Amino acid sequence: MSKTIETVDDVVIRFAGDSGDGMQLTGTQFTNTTALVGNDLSTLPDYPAEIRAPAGTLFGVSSFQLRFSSWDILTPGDQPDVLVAMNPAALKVHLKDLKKSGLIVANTDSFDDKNLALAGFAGNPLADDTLVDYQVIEVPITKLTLNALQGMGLTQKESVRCKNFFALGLMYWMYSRPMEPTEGWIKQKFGNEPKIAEANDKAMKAGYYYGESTEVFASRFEVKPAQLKPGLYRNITGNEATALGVVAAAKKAGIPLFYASYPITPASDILHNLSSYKNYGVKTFQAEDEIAAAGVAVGAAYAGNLAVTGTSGPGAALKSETISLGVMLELPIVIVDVQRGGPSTGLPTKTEQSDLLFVMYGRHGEAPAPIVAAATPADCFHMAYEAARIAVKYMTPVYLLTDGYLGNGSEPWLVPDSKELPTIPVTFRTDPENFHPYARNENNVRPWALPGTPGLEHRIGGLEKANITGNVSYDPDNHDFMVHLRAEKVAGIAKDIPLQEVYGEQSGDLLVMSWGGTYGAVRSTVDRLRKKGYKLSHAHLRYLNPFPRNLGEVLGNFGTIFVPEINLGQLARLLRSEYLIDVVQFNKVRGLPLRSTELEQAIVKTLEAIPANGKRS
Amino acid sequence: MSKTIETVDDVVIRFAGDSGDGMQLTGTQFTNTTALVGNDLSTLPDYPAEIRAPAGTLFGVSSFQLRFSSWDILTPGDQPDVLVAMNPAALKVHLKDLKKSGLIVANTDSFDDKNLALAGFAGNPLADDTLVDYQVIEVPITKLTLNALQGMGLTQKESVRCKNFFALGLMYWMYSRPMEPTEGWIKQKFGNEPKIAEANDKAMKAGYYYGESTEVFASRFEVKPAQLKPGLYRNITGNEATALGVVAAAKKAGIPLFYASYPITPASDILHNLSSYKNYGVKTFQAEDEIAAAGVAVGAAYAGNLAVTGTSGPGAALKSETISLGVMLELPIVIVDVQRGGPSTGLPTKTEQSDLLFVMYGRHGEAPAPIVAAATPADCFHMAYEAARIAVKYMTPVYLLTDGYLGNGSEPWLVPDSKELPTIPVTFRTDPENFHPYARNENNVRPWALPGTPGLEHRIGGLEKANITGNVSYDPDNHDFMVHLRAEKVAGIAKDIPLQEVYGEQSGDLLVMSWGGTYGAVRSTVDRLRKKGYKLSHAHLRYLNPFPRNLGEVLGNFGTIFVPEINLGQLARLLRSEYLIDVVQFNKVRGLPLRSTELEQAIVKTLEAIPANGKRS
Amino acid sequence: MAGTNGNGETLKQSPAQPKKYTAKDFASDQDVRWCPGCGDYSVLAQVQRILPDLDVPKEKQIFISGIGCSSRFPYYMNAYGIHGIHGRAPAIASGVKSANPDLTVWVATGDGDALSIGGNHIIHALRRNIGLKILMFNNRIYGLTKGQYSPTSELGKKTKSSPFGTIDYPFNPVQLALGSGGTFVARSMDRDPKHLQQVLLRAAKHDGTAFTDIFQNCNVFNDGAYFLYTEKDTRPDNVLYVEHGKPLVFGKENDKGIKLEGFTPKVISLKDGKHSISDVLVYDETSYELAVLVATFGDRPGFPMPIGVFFKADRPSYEKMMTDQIEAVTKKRGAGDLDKLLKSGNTWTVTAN
Amino acid sequence: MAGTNGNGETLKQSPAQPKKYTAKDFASDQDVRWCPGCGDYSVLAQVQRILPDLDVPKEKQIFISGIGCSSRFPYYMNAYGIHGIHGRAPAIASGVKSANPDLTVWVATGDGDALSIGGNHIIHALRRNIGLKILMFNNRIYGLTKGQYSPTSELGKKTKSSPFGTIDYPFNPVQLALGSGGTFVARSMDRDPKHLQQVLLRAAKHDGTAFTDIFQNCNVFNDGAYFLYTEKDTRPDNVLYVEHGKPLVFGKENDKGIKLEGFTPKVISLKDGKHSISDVLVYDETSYELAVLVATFGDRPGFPMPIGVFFKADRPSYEKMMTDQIEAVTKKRGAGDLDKLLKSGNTWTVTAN
Ligand SMILES: Cc1ncc(C[n+]2csc(CCOP(=O)(O)OP(=O)(O)O)c2C)c(N)n1
Ligand SMILES: Cc1ncc(C[n+]2csc(CCOP(=O)(O)OP(=O)(O)O)c2C)c(N)n1
Ligand code: SF4
Ligand code: SF4
Ligand SMILES: [Mg+2]
Ligand SMILES: [Mg+2]
Repeated sequence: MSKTIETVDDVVIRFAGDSGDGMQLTGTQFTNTTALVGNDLSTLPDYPAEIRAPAGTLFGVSSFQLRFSSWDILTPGDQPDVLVAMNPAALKVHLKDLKKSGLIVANTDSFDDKNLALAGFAGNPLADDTLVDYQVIEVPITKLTLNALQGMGLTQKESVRCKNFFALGLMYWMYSRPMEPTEGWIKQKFGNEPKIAEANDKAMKAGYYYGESTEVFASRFEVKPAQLKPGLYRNITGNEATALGVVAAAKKAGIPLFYASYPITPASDILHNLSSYKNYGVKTFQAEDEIAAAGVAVGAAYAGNLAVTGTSGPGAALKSETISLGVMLELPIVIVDVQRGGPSTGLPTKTEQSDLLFVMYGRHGEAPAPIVAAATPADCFHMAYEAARIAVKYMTPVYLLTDGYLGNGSEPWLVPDSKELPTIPVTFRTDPENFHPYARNENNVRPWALPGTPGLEHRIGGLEKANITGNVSYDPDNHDFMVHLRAEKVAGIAKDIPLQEVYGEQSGDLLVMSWGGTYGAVRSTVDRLRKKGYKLSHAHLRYLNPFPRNLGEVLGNFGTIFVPEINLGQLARLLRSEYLIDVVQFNKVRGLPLRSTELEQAIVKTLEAIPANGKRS
Repeated sequence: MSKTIETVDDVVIRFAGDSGDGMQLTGTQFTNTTALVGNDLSTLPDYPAEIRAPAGTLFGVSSFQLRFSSWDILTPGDQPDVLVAMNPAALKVHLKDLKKSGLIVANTDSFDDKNLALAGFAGNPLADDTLVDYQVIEVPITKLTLNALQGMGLTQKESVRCKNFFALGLMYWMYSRPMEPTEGWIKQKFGNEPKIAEANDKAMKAGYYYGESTEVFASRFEVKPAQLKPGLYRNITGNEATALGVVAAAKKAGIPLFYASYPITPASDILHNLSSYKNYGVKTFQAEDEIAAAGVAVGAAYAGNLAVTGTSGPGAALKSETISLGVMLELPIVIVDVQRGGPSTGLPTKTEQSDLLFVMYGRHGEAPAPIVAAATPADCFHMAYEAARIAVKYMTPVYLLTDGYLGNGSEPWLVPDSKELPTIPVTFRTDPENFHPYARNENNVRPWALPGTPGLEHRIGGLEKANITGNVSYDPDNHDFMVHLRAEKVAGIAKDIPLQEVYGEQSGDLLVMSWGGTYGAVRSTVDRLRKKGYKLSHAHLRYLNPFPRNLGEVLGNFGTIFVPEINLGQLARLLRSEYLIDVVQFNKVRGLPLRSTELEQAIVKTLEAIPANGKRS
Repeated sequence: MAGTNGNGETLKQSPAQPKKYTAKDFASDQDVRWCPGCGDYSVLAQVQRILPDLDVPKEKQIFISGIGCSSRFPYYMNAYGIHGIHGRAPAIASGVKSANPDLTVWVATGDGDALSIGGNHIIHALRRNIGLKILMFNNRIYGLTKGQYSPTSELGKKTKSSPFGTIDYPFNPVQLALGSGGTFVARSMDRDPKHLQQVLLRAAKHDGTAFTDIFQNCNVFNDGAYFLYTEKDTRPDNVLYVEHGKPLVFGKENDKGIKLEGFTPKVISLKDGKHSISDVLVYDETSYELAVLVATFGDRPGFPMPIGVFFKADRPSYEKMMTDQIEAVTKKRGAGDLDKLLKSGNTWTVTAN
Repeated sequence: MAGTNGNGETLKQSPAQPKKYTAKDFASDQDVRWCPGCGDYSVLAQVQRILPDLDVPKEKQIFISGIGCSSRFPYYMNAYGIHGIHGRAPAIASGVKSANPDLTVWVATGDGDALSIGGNHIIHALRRNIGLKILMFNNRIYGLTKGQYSPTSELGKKTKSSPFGTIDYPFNPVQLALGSGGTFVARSMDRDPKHLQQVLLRAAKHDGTAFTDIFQNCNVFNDGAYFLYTEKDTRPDNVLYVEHGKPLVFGKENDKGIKLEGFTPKVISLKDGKHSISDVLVYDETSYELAVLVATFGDRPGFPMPIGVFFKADRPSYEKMMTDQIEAVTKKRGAGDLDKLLKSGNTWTVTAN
């Protein structure tokens, strides 16, 4: 039985179920297949801080959202078109996000009294009028899966576990995706357990054919490939991209990569990725804590490696004292902070932008450090590369800010050829003649002199030092000089970073100014508003310290500056103190990416408040 | 032979010698006696980071500066009138500070070839024309001391050690101070070693009578008592005052004081003082590190004590993650940061104001905490008390900023009667009825409910929590709500702190705006300029977060704001971002108090640049 | 030492006990959020079962933890609690205990929380002998962060962060605790509820720091790590129950024993006719050296895994010495008077003129 | 093992040695800033004396320290060095050593730096067996911060921060190092230069972490803490020199020995006619249990303070396993190619259309 195929442009689908239901895996498979089909895409995994909370509970719900499209997209979408709900709790948690008249695919087998009670439903929403505004498709997924696998000699538990593949197959059919990529993956993944492999494969196909052969679905859809720039693409998460970025930087610099870290959500994947690149000469060191990881990085940097230490907020706080030492020693270290919800343990699996002021000011004494921030998952590659380039060129610790959304989210990445990447020249000092550890080049940068080099024996340390010689100095005027020198060195990097670009008109009434992981939400909102005829421009910052040298000028070209952030206004504060301009803040600290609709409303409100002369009072 | 006695108003005297020469002790004795005589005074001890560097070296020089006066003074003075130089190194290091035509009392016995070489003198400055601009008085202090102690059966080494008492006696004579207080102190201090007591006493008297009986000194001086407000005075250092401040707060609050700390210069004296107050019910806990100290404080706070943890910059950095927990738990903790030269180990025995932005922003996530700062050594008492009051009233960690200069420096303090101190009401929750750990009062403050209270069993933690119940909550909107709530709670403290006062006219062309330990230098400079006829006012901030609620208004009343700081402009940044006003910065980061003369010049320059209309362009 | 039947029904009533608690009284109203099948459930249950046996009212029990799956423990106890930050539970707990020695202070921590990031606080708590009951849930893995190796993971173990195997030697937590000066050092297992209850009761009653290494199964990231020791069929031959005053015998039919030849321990058969029970070493938990020796068995090929209370010494606790010192000084100097303190030191009076 | 005469004149020339160094070659141009009479001077001198005996060129020696008087050490060595931050030297040193295993990496640290704030890094370095030579200057006090108690200060000690005496039990650093899994654990004294040189040489040559507890006199804040052990007249009767393969005898005339009765050590007289040298325990530095036992002597009334190499085990070092693993993986997978890596994973090609 073949159905009509509707062509659509843009779909947001969300898989939701228990932590144990394999929703992350289902989402990832759908993503990979979708990438191969050539759609542009963006993902948003969301999982609880508990590993696997008791089945059926609200806090145990895990979800994976995926948006794919035949044109360029920038965000995983605010409101899903389709919600696959593996149990009542999943429906309960996610229903409020679903588009009005959106599609719900519900696993009816799980809507029993116990699960309904756990989810806090008074009655059965499939039976009452809770879902009148939506299209509901009821599928007894568990039963159908069991049926499909009957006679394979699997336990009931093993069979039930395959139900996510049934759901995956159903969605593959619905959106006209091929099953081959997942078939291949199953074979490889479950190579040692052929029975499980076969069962998953069967379940997927059962789902696919269920869609094809039953009357439940009115139609199926097709999303044509996106018009992406030609080239080799790879679907990549921000954490993968960060890992690749520092590997690439080390290779281009011709020095080994040394990654010292202590596991922490949502940064651990960087460690996992890098620890598998041993044959790239990558050393990974799982330290006893974040302080040790930072200390190990200091040591590795002194010994001539590209030293990187990654973490999230609580770990970044612990590294603070040691990074202050790094500033004093003037050694290159990249500190990655994959921001998450704070303060304290906060919302460890959620995203946030609340460490900007911390990385800017969170060291005792006058301890300046450059800061860069990635805009999208794939941009993590480029900004990690930049962080490394700046660190070794200027002999300084550099912070790279990403966040939970960027780290776990993914998008297609046009893979660069290593030859296209900027060079990172590194020269270790070897000549003992006239060697001084704190002599300076034209950028105020001291030489990198490695232990093991004959004739360069020298000592560095955390006490204030005389310029040039590096000897301990308690001289008041020298200290004043050095404090200023270190600040100027970092400020001077401004001449070595790109000018700030503005999207849209270069001057006007309103500039939306964002940074970090909100790029997608902000750019697409600005775009939408521009298409609707509103006049506004967008500037997205990737260099936070120092700011691009034309930033003051850029800001001066607009009557009103609108700054959306997932914090209480941290960039806003920096802009205010740096440029003495007022800004309109938009702050939603919900542990989630900004919602385009809210953002759009706030921008429109701001636009409407702008008087005719273009200047706010 | 009696000499004429000249009356003078204001004297700055600096004792300088080897770390082993007992200069700190000499200075302290002179200070105590001077206090008893009724002069106003201010002190500035300065010692090397090494415990006792080899004798005669430049880096081993230790000094103690003391200013005393018959009127109110605010600083230990920029330039000494008298320099007592126990050896060539002391002369070398301190000569550049001495007032032109100032007096040098030099211990000629130490000006031998070895010491001259160690000090880096080409010739003997007492013999050549190095000191033509000064009055030099040569005294063979060592020899005279040895002579005085002959026949007492002391070893040569023991006798030589008494030479600082000879110098002290000489200065007592010169400034007409009584010897009795020191006599008494010697008896008490060396009670177990009567021979040493006698020797020190003899040496002091020998010095005194040497002044009286020889012709070396043309005249002696007298400094009449200052016109201080009547009452009981005590000479007190900032660290002593901080210790007393928290003891007083705990007593007035009716709860025990718990001080958890890890030793660090220049904060250790707070621990030393408090550990001797055991009979005041004070518990002190020397933790294994600063992180542990902060954790112990969190625990003690939960258990209902007034929890205080003191440290300096590097330790404050280490506490950061734990204080973020304190913010989340909403527990009262006072964190004292006795600031020193940074970054990293920096200049550990020197003063600085460079942790302001750190305590403001140095925690991951949105983790607001109130900040107060002491203005003078004695003010440490009052601001420590304030910090404690705010902490328990608002259930929040509070930072108290002091610095190395305040901590070690001293001044006379009009001791308050405990009855005059503001009340600190503390009510522990005991009623189980309707108890919720995160319920709020009118100030958004949650109840303090102690373990051990029947019926209030509850759990708190670092994960985000639902308001009122305190249960873990991952709800996005609750997080947004709580982040805002915590910020508002701290901002709301503004209504509970004094309005900002302005010294001088309440509006005008120039306001000098300072904070922390620069108070004395700034106020006396402003005073001097006002006496010279310049028009300017002064506002000194003791509340840094939140700012006094009238601060914006105060700033608006002046055309130009001049902000002197011992950092690169940290208060300046806060003012700029908060009030969007430009300020003129004056930043000298020399590890030392600001110099009035430099400051005066900079202010005058700023005043002169103000155009007739009073507004800088 | 009477246990409970799991429902608290056969509670030994202690006269001073203010209320007759049952295990359920110690369960909080929060849903337990561990993975189904996790060993943490058993530890929770055993703690809740032994608490009624202590003469301590509910409001004087406090549970303090760090971060990790196991560190969720306090939420599930109807008592006071702090879910702290990673590694810092012993520090927070030390603050609570020294501020109020009257409380029974428990620390719930994981192998990563206690021995990796929290290592310093653990060894210092042990050194100070401060009254904390430290329960270390040792699953030899980082559970909450989804499967990296911990400081107790076996050398060569493949995990998320060691895809080619670890190169870190593990700690032996018992040796570390002994080396730190611990006065109560024990080990038990999630899957031996009765033994765990006994050890927990002794830990609770110890005056000073009590450290218990609890083998705990993480069925998601390190399933079966201890099955050799915990499962019925393999346990008897692979586990040695160490008990004070009892000979060190083990085996399905108590047919094996430990003999000491000079300094060298030997596993002997009690059935080979060559040895008898009188050759077997009788355990003495007051001997530090014996504790260290027996604790090496787990790392010795051919030896059973030792379980039980390895060492117990009686030394004044930190909080006792703190209280005593305050009392002694107060007795000597008199209770402090604030005004006297403020007006002490180098004072003088200025009179109006 | 030939030492030097202090001027390096009787240097044993090692064939592979690139240059014939003298002790002076290792002195930097910086003025030494310790208090006159401080025990640190001797440690510095002994290190400078033994370095010429190693086959290591000067540029491959690196000294890394934390903060404290003793941590000024690197400044005085003509070698590479980092004066780090308080407690973190082992972490920094671990970074240096694993980045470049070819370097000889020394850690100079104090009892506070190593065991208080740095405790976690010390125990983890020992556990990992990473090639650091840790010299712990143990003066049982905080020198640089002017006299607070340290984790090795005796119980009850009055210091600046404990005016009524401490209530903290001290660590026994040797037990802690053994409990952490250390593979080389030793003790020596500032005032026994020859012994110190011998121990330092052995530490330098050990493959893995070498921990040496060095009794050091702080003549300003804790003068004479070790005089019982270091001074000529009292040393023989109060110090036991522990040496592999040698009987444990001591006393002015080697007239006392240690005998083991079962598990219990006894001090015996070799002159009372009842005992002879054959009763005396012969030391075996490869025995962990023996090391633990002997290391308790310092805390046992009536027993001499043990000095020497307590324990030495040969296990692959962390850096060796790290290098080996990289080599093995590279051999198996081939040396990594950046472009291949970038283009790996889930890729697809978009063609112009
Ligand atoms: C400062 C800091 N670093 C890292 C983390 C991330 N983290 C949370 S729990 C954990 C380890 C958990 O392992 P374990 O203590 O063994 O507990 P388990 O989950 O196995 O019970 C880590 C690394 C954190 N929360 N805070
Ligand atoms: C983070 C931090 N905390 C505290 C200090 C202060 N501090 C410097 S050295 C030291 C202890 C010194 O004792 P030890 O390590 O025994 O060395 P010693 O001076 O006795 O050789 C302390 C507490 C510091 N520099 N940094
Ligand atoms: S991940 Fe492991 S330790 Fe954590 S709750 Fe699940 S089974 Fe237990
Ligand atoms: S204070 Fe003590 S340890 Fe420090 S240099 Fe002086 S004598 Fe040595
Ligand atoms: Mg674990
Ligand atoms: Mg020390």
